[in-house]
Amino acid sequence: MGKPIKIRAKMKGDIAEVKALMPHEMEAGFRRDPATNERVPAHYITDVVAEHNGDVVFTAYWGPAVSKNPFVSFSFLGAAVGDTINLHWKDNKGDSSATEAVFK
Amino acid sequence: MKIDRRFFIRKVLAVGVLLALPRILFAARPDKAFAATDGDEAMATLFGETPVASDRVVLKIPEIAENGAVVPVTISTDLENVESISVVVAKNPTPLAASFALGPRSVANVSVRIKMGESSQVLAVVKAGGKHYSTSKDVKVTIGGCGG
Amino acid sequence: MIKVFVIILVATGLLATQPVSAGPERDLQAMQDFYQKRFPNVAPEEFANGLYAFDEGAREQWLELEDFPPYEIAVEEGEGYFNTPFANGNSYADCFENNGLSIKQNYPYFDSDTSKVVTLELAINQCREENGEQPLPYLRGELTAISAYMAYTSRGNTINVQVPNDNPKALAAYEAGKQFYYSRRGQLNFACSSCHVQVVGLSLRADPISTTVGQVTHFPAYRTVWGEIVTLHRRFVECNAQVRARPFESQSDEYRNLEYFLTYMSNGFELNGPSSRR
Amino acid sequence: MTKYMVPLLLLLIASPDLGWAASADSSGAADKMERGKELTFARGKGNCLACHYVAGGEMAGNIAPPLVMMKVRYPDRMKLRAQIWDASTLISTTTMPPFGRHKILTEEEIDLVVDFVLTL
Repeated sequence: MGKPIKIRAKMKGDIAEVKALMPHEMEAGFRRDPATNERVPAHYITDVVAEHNGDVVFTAYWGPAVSKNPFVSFSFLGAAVGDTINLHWKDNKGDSSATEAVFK
Repeated sequence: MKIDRRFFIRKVLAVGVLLALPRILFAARPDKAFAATDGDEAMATLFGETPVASDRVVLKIPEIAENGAVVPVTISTDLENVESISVVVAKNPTPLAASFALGPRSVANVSVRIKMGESSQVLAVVKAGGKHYSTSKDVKVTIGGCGG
Repeated sequence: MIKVFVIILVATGLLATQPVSAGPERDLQAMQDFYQKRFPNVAPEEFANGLYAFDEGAREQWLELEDFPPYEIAVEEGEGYFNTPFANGNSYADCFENNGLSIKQNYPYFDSDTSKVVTLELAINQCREENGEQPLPYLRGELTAISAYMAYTSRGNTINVQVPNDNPKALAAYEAGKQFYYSRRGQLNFACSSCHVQVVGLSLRADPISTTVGQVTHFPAYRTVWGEIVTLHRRFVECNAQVRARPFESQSDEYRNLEYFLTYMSNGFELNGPSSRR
Repeated sequence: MTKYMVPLLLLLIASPDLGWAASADSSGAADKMERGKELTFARGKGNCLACHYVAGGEMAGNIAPPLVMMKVRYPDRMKLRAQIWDASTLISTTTMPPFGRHKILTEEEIDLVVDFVLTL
């Protein structure tokens, strides 16, 4: 299981704004371990999905060029204060993490 | 401006709950485009056409990236019926950095932080109404001063 | 883009080249006056934001990061460690004033009993040892996270480091730290002051150089080049290595004295750590 | 040999075609110039871009004077060499590393850098 996602969900007028920070190495696979000189295998989040009221409102597909501890923010319409947003990610090694937040 | 303590409100709005992943959620990631080692190839694979330059795609990215490991990018557009937003870093080993699939309820405004191996052209590509539109910027990545 | 070349006359005078022995208070005044003169358009409290006080492009990127800063991860982990009791049932809170919260502005301090400078990181490990726990490694990980959490609870407090008048050993420690700051070292022959005083605000390649005042306010800091949160002493190690000098050990007397001097030079500034830096 | 270096370089810049031809019979002068350039730019060696603007280098620092018109500024090659070897002999407060005195560059490397810098 991946580390828990940090998430903020806020209504700005009728726009629902979500910001998330996901603790993850996002290892690109090009680096060598200085101690062993072995190539450090790629390990990065490939998919992020956000769900609101059973609707997928946002999907991110990522490559290894997204920064360590990735940050993403996105917005959508049709949510209200008190609604829940679910956020999930999975990575190229099959790890995953999920969290939910309530719009304020 | 001073760094305000409000920058992060403690114990923010999140309730860190781990959920079971519904199977249906993850749609098909464009793996082939992510594997492409050439910017044009990545775009051809992902878009099937060369995007048309458009000033309606707004790419906010620093002119000089303070550190190539973390370059903040924001892409927005006032185009209608936006289906996806993608970020391509021409000189990265695998140029396609991120692609965001939006839905009918989406507001076309996405931020992410990316890595840049070296100074490069960065393209924001928006798919709207079945067509591809792009804006590009040249971003310099700083080189540290000390010889170490 | 070719940067406009700025001619630096050797007008920085004594401050730039050798420390004047005038006592901590006058040193502080001279140092703050120097930077205010050098950067007349920068509001004094802005120096606590390092190079972001005067580099607009870098500042914008920094603010983007601060919108949801990566160091939040370490602060949260640190809070968890801080609140986990030791095997004997005691906890970090028992070792410190005010239960360890909102106290970083008083560190480092000069301990009259041992005649040494005590940094917050050192005090954290002392607390562990007093409670029968192994000390933690200084350069990264758990200790840095605890320190980050403690710094976070101290945000907005005014740095108030004391060099007691009645203790010549404290003054000696301060002077030793100052001497370190102005001493050239390493194959490249740089003193800390060579860059941070003499050519402050100019750019080493594309990196603008920060001011001495406000240099410590934001530690521990999340450095994007390392992708992790680091202590002030880890930064000292890196600086020394970069000028090709042999770095001292983290929490060595040399670095403790340097931290003493450097933190005194930020007296009156608000703590704003942890923060993110390039 | 040094005195031919500047015209040769000007020739190289002015006409790449002629440059190729010239390098063939200049017994490694072009190679040496190339090495001097590498040493000037290399982060672990001269790293001159850290502080000086140098034509052909990206994102130079602005701490020290730009390296331009060097032949005019230093008609005496030995003065430039001495400056690189240990700049503190002229100005004691200089922040310029003493490349010779601290053996950051070897004597031979300093000569190569001097020859290249004089073409700037």
